Amino acid sequence: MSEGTRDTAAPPEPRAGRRPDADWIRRNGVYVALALLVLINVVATDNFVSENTLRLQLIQVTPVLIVALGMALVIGTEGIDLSVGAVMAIAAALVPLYIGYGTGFALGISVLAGALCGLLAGVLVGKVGVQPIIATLGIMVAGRGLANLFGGEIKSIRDPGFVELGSGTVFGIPYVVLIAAAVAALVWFLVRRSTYGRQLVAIGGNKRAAELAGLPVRRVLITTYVVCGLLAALAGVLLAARSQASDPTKIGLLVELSAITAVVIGGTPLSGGQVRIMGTIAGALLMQLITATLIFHDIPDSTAQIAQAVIVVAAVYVQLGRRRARR
Amino acid sequence: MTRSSFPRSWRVLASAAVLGAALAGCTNPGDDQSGSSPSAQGGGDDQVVKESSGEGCTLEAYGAEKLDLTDAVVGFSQSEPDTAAFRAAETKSIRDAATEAGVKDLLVTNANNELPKQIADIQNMLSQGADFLIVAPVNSDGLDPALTAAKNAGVPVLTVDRKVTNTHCEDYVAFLGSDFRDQGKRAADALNTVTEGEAKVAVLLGASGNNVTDDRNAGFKEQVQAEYPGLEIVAEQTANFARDEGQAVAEQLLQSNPDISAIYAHNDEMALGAVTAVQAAGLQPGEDVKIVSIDGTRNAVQAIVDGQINAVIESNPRFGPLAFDTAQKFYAGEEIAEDVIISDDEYNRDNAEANLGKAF
Amino acid sequence: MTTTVRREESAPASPKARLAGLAQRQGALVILVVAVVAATFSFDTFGTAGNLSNIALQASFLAIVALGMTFVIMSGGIDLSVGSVFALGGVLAAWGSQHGTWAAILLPLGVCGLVGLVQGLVIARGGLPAFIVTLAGLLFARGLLLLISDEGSTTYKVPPDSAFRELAQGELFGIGYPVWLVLAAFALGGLVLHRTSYGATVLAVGGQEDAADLMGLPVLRTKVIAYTVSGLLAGMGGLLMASYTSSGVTVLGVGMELEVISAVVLGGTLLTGGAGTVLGTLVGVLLLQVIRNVINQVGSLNSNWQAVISGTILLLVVTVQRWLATVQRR
Amino acid sequence: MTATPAGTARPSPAGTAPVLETEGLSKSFGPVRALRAVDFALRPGEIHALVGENGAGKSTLIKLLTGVHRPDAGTIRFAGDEVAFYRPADAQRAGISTVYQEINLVPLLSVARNVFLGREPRTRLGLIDTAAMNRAAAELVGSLGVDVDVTADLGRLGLGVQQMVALARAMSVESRVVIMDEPTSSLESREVTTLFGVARTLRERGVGLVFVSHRLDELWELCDRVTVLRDGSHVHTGPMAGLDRVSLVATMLGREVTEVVREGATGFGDTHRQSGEPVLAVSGVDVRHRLRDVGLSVRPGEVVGLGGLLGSGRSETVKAVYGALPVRAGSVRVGGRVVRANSVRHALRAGIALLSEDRKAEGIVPDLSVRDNIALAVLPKFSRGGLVSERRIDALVDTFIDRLRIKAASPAQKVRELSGGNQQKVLMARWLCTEPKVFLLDEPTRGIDVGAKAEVQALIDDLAGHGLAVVLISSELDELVEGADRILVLHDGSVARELTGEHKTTRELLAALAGGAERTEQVDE
Repeated sequence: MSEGTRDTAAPPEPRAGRRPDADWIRRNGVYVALALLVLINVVATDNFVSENTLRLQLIQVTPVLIVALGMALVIGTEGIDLSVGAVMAIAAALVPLYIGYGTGFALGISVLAGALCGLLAGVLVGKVGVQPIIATLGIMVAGRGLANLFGGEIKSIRDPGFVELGSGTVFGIPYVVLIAAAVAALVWFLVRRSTYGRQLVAIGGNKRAAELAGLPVRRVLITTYVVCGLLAALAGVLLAARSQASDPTKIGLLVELSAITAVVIGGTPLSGGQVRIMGTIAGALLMQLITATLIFHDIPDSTAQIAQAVIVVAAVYVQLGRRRARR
Repeated sequence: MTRSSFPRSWRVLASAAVLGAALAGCTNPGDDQSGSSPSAQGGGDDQVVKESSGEGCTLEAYGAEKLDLTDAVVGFSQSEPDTAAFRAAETKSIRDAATEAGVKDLLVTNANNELPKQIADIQNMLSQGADFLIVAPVNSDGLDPALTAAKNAGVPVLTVDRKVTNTHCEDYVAFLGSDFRDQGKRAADALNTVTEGEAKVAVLLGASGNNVTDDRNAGFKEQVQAEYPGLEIVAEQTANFARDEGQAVAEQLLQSNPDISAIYAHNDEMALGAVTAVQAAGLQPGEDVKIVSIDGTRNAVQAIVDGQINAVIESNPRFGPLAFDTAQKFYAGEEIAEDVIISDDEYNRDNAEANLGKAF
Repeated sequence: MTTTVRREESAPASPKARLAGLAQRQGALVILVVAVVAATFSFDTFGTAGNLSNIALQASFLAIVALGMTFVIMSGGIDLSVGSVFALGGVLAAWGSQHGTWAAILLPLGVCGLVGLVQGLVIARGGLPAFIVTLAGLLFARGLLLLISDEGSTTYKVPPDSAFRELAQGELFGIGYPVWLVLAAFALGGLVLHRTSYGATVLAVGGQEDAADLMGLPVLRTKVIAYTVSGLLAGMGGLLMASYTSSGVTVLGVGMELEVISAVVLGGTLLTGGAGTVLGTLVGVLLLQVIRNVINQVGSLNSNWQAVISGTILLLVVTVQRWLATVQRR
Repeated sequence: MTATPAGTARPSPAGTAPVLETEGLSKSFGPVRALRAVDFALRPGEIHALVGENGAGKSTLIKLLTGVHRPDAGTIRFAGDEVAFYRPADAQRAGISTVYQEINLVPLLSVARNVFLGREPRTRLGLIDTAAMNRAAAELVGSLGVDVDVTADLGRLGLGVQQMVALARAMSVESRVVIMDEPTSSLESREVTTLFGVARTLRERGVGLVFVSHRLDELWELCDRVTVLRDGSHVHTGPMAGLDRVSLVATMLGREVTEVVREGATGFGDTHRQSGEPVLAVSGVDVRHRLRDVGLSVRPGEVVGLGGLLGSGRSETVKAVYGALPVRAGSVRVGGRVVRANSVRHALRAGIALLSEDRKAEGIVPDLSVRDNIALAVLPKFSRGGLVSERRIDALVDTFIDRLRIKAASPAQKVRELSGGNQQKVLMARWLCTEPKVFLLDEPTRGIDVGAKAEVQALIDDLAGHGLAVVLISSELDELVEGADRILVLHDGSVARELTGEHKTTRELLAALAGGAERTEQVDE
């Protein structure tokens, strides 16, 4: 991968590619693809051009987007978090158990549980030194089981405050979208402006160097997984609020894969050291719009899955185009 | 990774586990907010046999030994997690009926929707000494090794809620359950009634590859094709039997096809999701968009009472009494028909309130 | 002058460190033995020949898939597609069995091998991350399966008189053919890994890909072969399952990839690649299967405990492995 | 063919046709032309030095010759036939072996496996003959004077041994060309001697060797001819004999000869004014298997050199002082106050900075900007309420880019795009930002070009001049003798000798290093 840097005496590697336009596409591929897909829909989908479509896609992308933002941070540290779906389920499973004490209390407990799962992952990765994919795989398997044990069968939740959280709006903008936007802004701020964000990308870029530079590597790693778990729990709660029900068996199933795909399509490399927030948002929107487009046109499940597979590979291929061409 | 950090990380683990247990153990004071738990439902509504068809099967023909159930170990292999209301009610019903029938020991396993696990579960129960098996199959096909093992062990198998494609009276005694195809047909009838014969219908499919999905879809389509030219199916999309997916898919469909006037969901969960979706689209569920589904969960029947769902075709999960009754008859030497089809009710605006207690 | 220029102190092989090293590599084996012994004493029905051969037979499908995954992981990659490919293999086998036993065997091997080959080419030649490519492969194989089975509504049956059924339902010395097949496959796998150039190259590529490239090793080919073998073996697992169940069940294999990865990791193969044994993978598979069996033996336990316990054991084993690795280094 | 200067030696007609020859070889990376129409010819049975500053194109040329990269234009001829190598395997199959500067072996595999990877001896069944492989490997490695258990994992062995294993691997193939890219950089002097012996043996067998080194002395000792590259172009080829050092350096740098003469061999000036009590006082430091009772003290303004053969514990000493290596016993004091052991952050806070030897693995964060790399270590200090003060960082970064003359397009340029020398300066800037009282420099000039080297050396002088206490590790004798005020020579994890005043000469240093080596053998036996 890094053949160009294998040698200290390597010639300076240029920022711009031999074909600048190709490089531009690489960096902005996700936006181009998103624009292209919107365009296709504008032409080919009935009733696509409407405020409602926009609102709907934004609402539906919310859970995946919030999870993907946390995932982007984890991937930035050269990690990965497979447990997010199970964490969503745990958070959603806890809501009906505590909603009797008040909406806020139930939400607090759920998010706290998510943070605890994140803490466990963070300690395993940051302190014990377990491979992120394995640590979070274990938590994913055990966590889904725990969610089912806590939650039992699917429960409808009719608490008015909770229902309002899921379907209420302010100035016509749904709360869930506002929350997602706030989370995105916060994560952007963390990455670009905060000390933590700087340390995070440095650790992802070269962990040993960051250690020797006196950065609190463990603390940053643990914080990152806690934030990711916390955001996953928030996503789980919002999804439960929107469907006014908590279904621990099915909530968040395979969301880890959608979130990782959104992050990677958005241009954040799995090798860490970079976090692209706008790209992640666009990546999540792209995945959402692909799903929506396939539904709009009543594409059968089989074709839909094959189409998704091809689109995902093509999107990542385009992004890596120049890196392959460097040889 | 210094040595001293190791126990410390364990303390964190331990405290997380304790907190988790505390969270789960806490009781909830405002329980009425959440859906009803199985225990609150009481015995509910026992199944009634609608028709018994196919060749009969006797103890002799099956080649099994006579057995007194009170001396027997009975195994029940559940197919899907008990987090689904249907499955919870079914398991509970079997457990209750087993107690009632006074069986010596009841083994219960849950295959978590995995066929290989169900095969293993059944084989494990056989090696644990099960004398009689009640199986809710994960899938109609593919249980062959488990059924063969039971046959070799001389253990009769009763399948409930889903029929297997194996040989009757050789691989299994009988099938107790609903006719999913018929449920689909009746859903079409109900939809026709509530829409007065004119509608653009969106179908929320169950999980792909599941034969309940296939039957409920095929029955519905056959009936629509044969009887109701006014019903036009404009979209069929899978929502995997899940409420949130039902909601998401219905939202998308309503957006791209605003003239959808009816939704047929393969189960109640997706229908409940569709209710929320219709509301979110600024329409009145049950009025602007008619909704019909299959199952008969308490939440869905309540939604009929609330005027949000128009009709639910029941799929009665309470197989316990019928199953043990059938077993007793079988061991008493009576002939058991291949298909013991139960009569499923229908919930609609006229009877939902009165029958709410029957729902599971 | 042949005096020693430098005596290198390789790691001091104190008995403690050696023990730690052994425990690190064989951690899963220790747990397996403990679990089996405990279960034998606790449950009368556990230690019976019938139950044990059931465990072996049930483990064999997972094991055959895990063998392919072991090679992929040792080469530094990952294959998330195996669950879908497993299901696809089963459906193809059942469909093919209607045209004869050879069709039932060759068709799934061919198609699944091809899926693996394409993934391998995209990963190795295209330089795309394995995680994403095989994730797409997961979707693709599942979509293909639905496509050939009318959205999953058609389940192909193996004809009752087909010899194909014998493949997984037959027995030799009271033990099912699949178990023998797995033993043979793992023996072959071990031989390939430890005694052929290809095996050495897999470890080299997984351990230090750049170096392997500069050493002139066929890095691309090695990776492509690993993914192809993984696809082939997943397809083989599927076809065995089709033979075992006499049908091409469309709903199989969901989440199987994670179980397989767990088994491989439990067996001591490093997820960073470069180290591992095929025997360890077999132990990992058996351990997962024994946990499942024991939970069934307990009976009254909610089946969700199986997930909780498997996940916890996975975390425990990797934690102890890490800890032992640091002890060893001191 | 645009830039071939007149008068450069084309393959001489002296009987032997070149075994490896390039013509008009060009390679660009994006807009940067790394190699411009380079002609190069290697004869069988010669050792051909390839020299040039960083960025001159040496590595690119080697990578083209070994199939790592493919040329944009030009041809490569091997044994008279035009060839195209698409990957390293192609070049190796043709008969070109390479020993790389950074060891490219597989640490988790055994020594024997590494030597024979891909060409293992087989049994009749086609399986690897492990016994034969181990035997052959032991013989081969043994012939290089290294005594190791060939079944041990390579990663557990020291860098020097690993380099010798790499050499053994190159020798195990009957190659017609052997390319050695900085093979001596992690070897100690005796191993260098062994390596030279091997190289001469290969030359006698008619193998053509390409030898790249930054250590100029080695060129005269070993090489027959030299090719100089500068800025991607070929500037000179000629015999080593008769070439004088100053003009070679001048050719490499493209500078006036007089300038080089004035600057001397190193960039160091005279001794430094040291004053007062030691700012750094280390005593009794003990690291398991590595260090025994190491003590040293440095006064403000003093440069203390740490000498020793590879594996003597030089790097370990500074790492232990910096808290980056678990210490079992001993104390580190800065300004009289004890620094908490085993904590990088406490060491940093106490005013210790460490410029690590391994720039790539332990220094730069390649994908971060020059600015962020410089500011890395001061992030905690410049943060308030979890936020970074961008203004203060910008100001600081600008100051250091200026002061250290870091050549970057802008502070926002990624560090991976800089040359080795500039990367090193970025790292020095990183540590200087922390306003250290003690600066530990581990091989600060390794692997960087002559120009940058002199600049770094001058900077060290300057820092000491400003009252910084410096510990300087170097394997270059000149650098230690000219740069340090005192030299501690380590052997086998403890301080063996101290050279001060008139004893601080190259000759005595060499004797001290060698003396230590003799002693070990006695200990061993």
